[in-house]
Amino acid sequence: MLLNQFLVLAAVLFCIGVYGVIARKNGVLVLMSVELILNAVNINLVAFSAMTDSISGQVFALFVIAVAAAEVGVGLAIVLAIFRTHKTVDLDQVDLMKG
Amino acid sequence: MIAVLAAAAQNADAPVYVAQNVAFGIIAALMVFSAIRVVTTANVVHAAAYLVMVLAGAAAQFILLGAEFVAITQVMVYIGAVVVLFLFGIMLTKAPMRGEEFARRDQWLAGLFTSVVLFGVLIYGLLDGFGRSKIPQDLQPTLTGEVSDSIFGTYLLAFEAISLLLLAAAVGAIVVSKRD
Amino acid sequence: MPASLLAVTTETYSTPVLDWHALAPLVILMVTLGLAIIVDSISARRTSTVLPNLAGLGMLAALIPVLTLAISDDRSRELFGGSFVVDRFSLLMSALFLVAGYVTVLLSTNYIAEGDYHEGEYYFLLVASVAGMVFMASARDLISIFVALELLSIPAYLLASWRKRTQTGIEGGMKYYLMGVFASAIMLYGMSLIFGGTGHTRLVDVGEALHGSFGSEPIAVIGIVLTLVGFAFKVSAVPFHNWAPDTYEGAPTPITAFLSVASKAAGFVALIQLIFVGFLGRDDVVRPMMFILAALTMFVGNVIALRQTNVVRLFAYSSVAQAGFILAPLAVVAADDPAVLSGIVESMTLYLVAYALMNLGAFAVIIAVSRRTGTGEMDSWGGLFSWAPALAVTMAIFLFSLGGIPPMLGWNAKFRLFDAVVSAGTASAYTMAVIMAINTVISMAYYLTLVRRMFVDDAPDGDHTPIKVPVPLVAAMAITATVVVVAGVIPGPLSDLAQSATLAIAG
Amino acid sequence: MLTHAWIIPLIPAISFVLILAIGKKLPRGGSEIGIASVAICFVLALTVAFGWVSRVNDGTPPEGRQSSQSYLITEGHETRPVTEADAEAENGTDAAAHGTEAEATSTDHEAEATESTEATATEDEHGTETSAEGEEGGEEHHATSAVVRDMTWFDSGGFDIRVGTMVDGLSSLMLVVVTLISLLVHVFSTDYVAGDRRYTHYFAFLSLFTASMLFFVLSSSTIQMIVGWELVGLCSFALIGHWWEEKPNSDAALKAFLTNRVGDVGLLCGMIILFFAANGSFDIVRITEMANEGAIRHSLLLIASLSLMTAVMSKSGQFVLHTWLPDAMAGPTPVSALIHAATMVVAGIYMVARLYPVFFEGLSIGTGNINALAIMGSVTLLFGALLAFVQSDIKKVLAYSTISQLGYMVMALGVGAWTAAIFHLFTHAIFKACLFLGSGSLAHHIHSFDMKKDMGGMRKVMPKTYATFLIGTAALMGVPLVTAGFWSKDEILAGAHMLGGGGDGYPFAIVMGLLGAICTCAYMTRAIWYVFFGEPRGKSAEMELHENGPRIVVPLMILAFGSIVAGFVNIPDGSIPWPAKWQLWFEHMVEPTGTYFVATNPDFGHPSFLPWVAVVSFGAIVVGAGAAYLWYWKGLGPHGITERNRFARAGYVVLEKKYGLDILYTDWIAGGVKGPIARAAYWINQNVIDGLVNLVGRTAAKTGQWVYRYVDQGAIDGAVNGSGATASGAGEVLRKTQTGKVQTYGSYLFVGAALLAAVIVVIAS
Repeated sequence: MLLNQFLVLAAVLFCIGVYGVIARKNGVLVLMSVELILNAVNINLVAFSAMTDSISGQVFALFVIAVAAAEVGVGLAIVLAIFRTHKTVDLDQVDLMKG
Repeated sequence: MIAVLAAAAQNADAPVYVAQNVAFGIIAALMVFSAIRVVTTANVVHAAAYLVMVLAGAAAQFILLGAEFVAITQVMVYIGAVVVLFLFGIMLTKAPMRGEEFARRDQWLAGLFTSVVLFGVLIYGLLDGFGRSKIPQDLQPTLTGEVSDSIFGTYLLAFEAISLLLLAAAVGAIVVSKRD
Repeated sequence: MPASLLAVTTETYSTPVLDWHALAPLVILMVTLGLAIIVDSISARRTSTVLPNLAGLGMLAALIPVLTLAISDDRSRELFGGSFVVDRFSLLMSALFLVAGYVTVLLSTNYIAEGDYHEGEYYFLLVASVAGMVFMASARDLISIFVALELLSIPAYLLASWRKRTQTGIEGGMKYYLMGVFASAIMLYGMSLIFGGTGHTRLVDVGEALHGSFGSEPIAVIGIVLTLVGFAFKVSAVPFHNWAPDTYEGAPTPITAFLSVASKAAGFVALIQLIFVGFLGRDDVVRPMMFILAALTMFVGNVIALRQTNVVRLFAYSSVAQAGFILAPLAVVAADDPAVLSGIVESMTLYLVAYALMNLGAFAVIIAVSRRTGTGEMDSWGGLFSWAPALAVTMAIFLFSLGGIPPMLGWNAKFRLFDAVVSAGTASAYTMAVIMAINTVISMAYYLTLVRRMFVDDAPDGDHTPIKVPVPLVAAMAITATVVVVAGVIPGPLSDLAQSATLAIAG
Repeated sequence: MLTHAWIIPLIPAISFVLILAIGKKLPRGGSEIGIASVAICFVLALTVAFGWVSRVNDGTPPEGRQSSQSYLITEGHETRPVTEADAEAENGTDAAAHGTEAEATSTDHEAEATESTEATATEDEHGTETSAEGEEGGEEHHATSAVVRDMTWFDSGGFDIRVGTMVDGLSSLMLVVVTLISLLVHVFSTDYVAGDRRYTHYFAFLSLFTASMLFFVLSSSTIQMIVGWELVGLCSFALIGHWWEEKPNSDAALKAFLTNRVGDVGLLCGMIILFFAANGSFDIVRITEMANEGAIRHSLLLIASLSLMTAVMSKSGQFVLHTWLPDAMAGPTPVSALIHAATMVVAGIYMVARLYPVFFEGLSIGTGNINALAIMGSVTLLFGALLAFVQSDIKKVLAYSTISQLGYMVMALGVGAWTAAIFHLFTHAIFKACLFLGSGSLAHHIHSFDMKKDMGGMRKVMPKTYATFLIGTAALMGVPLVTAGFWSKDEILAGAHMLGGGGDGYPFAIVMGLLGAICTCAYMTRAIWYVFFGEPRGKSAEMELHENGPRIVVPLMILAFGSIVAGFVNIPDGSIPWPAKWQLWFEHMVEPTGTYFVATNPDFGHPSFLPWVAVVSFGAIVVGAGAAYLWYWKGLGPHGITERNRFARAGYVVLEKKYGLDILYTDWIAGGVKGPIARAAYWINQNVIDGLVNLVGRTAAKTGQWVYRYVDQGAIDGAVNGSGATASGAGEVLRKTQTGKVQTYGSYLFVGAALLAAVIVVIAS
């Protein structure tokens, strides 16, 4: 197997995720898109780990997974609080402060 | 997606890996398709379901790469916990299940532009840097003990920090999301 | 196949040797965290004094091992094979984070107690974030840096969202969180590329590997740039700054101070470690990148700051601009010139310390003033001198220091930045010095505008009754103002500290 | 004593702390500490001065680091022939000191000298050059270099920033002047502000001011000068606003402070330029020597001196930035005498004199016929004098007179007459302090300075004040031969006529100087008329007035005495019979002869006594004073012309409106900002800060607005959106461009990262 097939897959996922975080209205969906990006990173890390025969990549990926779980928890809490105060999860409508 | 297939096709002359390559190709195609649906579908619950597909596909790729422990963790943490969190989030924010007006922002073209630029830069770099690198032929599944040795050896402190991090995140998330 | 399996399993696990002295600051912070949770849950009524005192004392207690480490003979202690290093640089920075954390506690005491916020969790998260920063100061490994970054950031996201009942409060937190997550995603991708190319996560190994064939690939450049972008976000460099004004405005003001000082300093610490330990082999990448970032950051921050009418937003843009100043020396990094390198680290370290003190002090005054005015609009600062002369004079000291007017500490620090830049002696270094000079003058304009408001304008409502400033705020102002003035007049000791820190990382 | 001069500023600094700490508990509210400390300082200053005089006389450098290391050129000092010292050469007094001072480097290294000079690097050569052979009489003459004693302030990262004291003729002179005036002002104040509610606070700040000023004049490095400069500004701010309860007073204090800040920016810029120009040194000796040796590019020196001139403009009240000085008269009168007439305002002059080689080379003073410094001084001296005409407040008259006299000093420096400038600084400090304290004495009981409304006929009730005021006025006018002002002003005018390139001097400067002299005489005559002659008016008529007590009168007498005798320390040869030994004694003692001064520059010269200048300036007195006399005493002349003649009225209005500067500031620039804010506040608002914002900021703000609106908010968003949005159209996209959206920020972040990566990939490979 070529290393690049994994890397390109990861790059594609990464860019889809980037599109998602910019283009989606719903805060929850933005968070899901972030997960796509983080998964792309993980694929990179594990592929490199296999490639260089270094265990650190897999450990790195595990840490990323753990942190991602924490981030999602925090993110959903914030989106929930947004929903309470703004009655919407459309991030475009959360723009009181500007300039 | 085409780029992925092209990359896979480049390697078609290596007969030994036909099985893996076919598996990779199918899973990759599935993942890319699901990922696109995650960011385009109007139905939030569908998006979560597609996300599960992507996550599961990633787990499968990890197995292809011999990282079984990571794959299992991926399934447990992501599909088991994170997606459930997402579903709770969807439920609590009472998102409409259907409705085109919720699909994308007016500025979605900015997103497209951004991701295309980023993709161009990344692909150029990747093809240039790792163009002919191959995964070692005698790739073995990594032993879980080895992973744990590393975590509890070199990365012990980071591991402890992660535990603190999860505690802080949980405490804080409860306070912020609590209705009071 | 069995052979290779065997080969893997024969690597026996050996317990890592722990140097408890080196870990003591972190351990003390962890113990403080545990105590905070226990105290918070057993105390029936929410006492307003126990928790802040506990958090403050915990940070001061953590300073003790920092000091004992500083005077011990070991100039550098390496744990986990060099991925956790306690040297003078990390000690100085740890001390900075702990002091900044302590001052933040002082700033928060009355603000949080009077504002109907959750107190126990607030201090818990504050200490957790400081623990992440202290960890960051010693982390010399991609994974450790990543984990430390998240440990300091995630509590900070939550703290920034602490005014969750108000629309602006939660909006600020959301923007900080999302931008932070985006930035860390970019950074992770960059780190994965660097790991992939070098096969190492330890910065020293990365540095060596970058000298090899991988170092010359474009993908290495992309990896370095993306990794550094993650921290450029943290220090609010343009174009990754947009979160800062909104978040600063929305967050509780003590947290704004904390973000603009400690969190930013942590970003710079990570930048310094990454660049000087890891990426020095590609200084040709770091130089143009930092040049672009620093120049953009100074100009955009200063120019937009001129148009602000809200004091907190003014300080947000001011802190963006200040970040540009601190970035400027990195634009002249030259791997083959040790004198320039040490000058860069020294001036950045010194400026970070100076900036932390002046900005925290300024925010202490802002909090004290807004306790009465209840708003951050600059009009409400009119005539401050007539009803709170001490506050006005203190604020003027900080503003002068930020603007770089002698004999305040900020002047000396800014001067060292100039010198570090100029000493590189290249054409781009001179260009950067000119850019810095122009921006110093621009920044003077809005600092002096605020001074004018305080001293010349009339109080908007004609109300000249004096105000009462709580003791913790007075303490915070006294500490910072004293150091700003005294260290401005006698800059020797601080410079020496910064110099010894330099030797550790650049020398 | 010369190496221990650091004690002198220390004493009032300690006194400041002591007064603040225990002053309130003392029977005299802390004033005794202040007086005692300043008295000690005065004695010490005299000791320093005597030490310096004996050093010049015997040429054996007693102690300390010598200041004559050649930085670039270390060998090959050719002894220059005596070309320019024409006047002195014949006289045989001290030609060699100026002409052929030549670095006869008999460097007998008394290496270690003092403990403080920790021999760092190249400096500290302890070279003590002495004795260049004079030409006449085999008499030995010496290039007496300054006694510099310094220590490392901080030293890290290759920086060695040093602080210390630099004692030479100039700084010794300033020590004496500052401590003398300060002592007299202290004594005067014990009566003048007796019973004030902030009596102790007042003396504490007087002490702090004295300490700062002494610190400033003793500076051995430019950084120290900056600090001293700021400190005296701070004290000035605190003392102008001494009665801050009254709004105009605190406004005036702020105006002074903020106007000075504008100049401080110039000072900082100039000093930083010099720092880098001198290869990273703040050392005054080093900077000046390098400037002298041509080791600094001329363009750098030019920029530096222009920057520093901004500082002079604000601190020493030169035209355009002078407006704070008259307003500063809101402070207590002794403060005006000490700070705003005799000492602090000459800080700018002192700074120029101290760094003279920088200006001399930078502005080509020696070879040109016109330069910025001379123009600034000339314009200021005339305009200030004209403004003094229309004031009815006697302190404002004196304030504008101070501006005018400062203009003379700046002009003198501008034309190259260094000694004349410093001499005038010296005499002016004495007679202007006399005048200010006299005005304080006048107003002590009536509490009014308005000479048209509240004074008149005061010569009868206050004979001693009258006499001393008259003597001070005579000195200010420059009454020939007997007053100090004559000798110093005459020397300036002679310098303006003689010095400079091409032999025709500075024609513009001398014309302005003579016109200024006429005006000076006229406005002072006018003031005398209003105050002392005629019938008592207003408050002075209502109240029973009597002469003030000895604590007020004695300082006046001392200063009046000084106003006469001070001139005789620098009697030029060829003027009046005077012992040769004492001719030009001041010049001999005060003017530096070391390598850090321009004395060896062939373009640097000294004016000789010109009888016709003396005659013309006497004529100016006669014309000015006579016209005023005729006008006021005899009632001659077209009185009421301002009512009848359009041009005369216009002229008067222009003056009364202070050339419309304030109108410009308040009405035109402010554009109709009216209201209860005091005029000073207007000015600060509209001019200083906004001026700054206007100059550097307004353009930047405009750019900012533009960048903000069109680039930050418009173009990027628009470009990002518009790149694909052909369908909806660019206008539609721009209309929808909004802010505060986190995902827009996100797109900046990702695009920024991608483009940055792309750009760097291109740059770095």
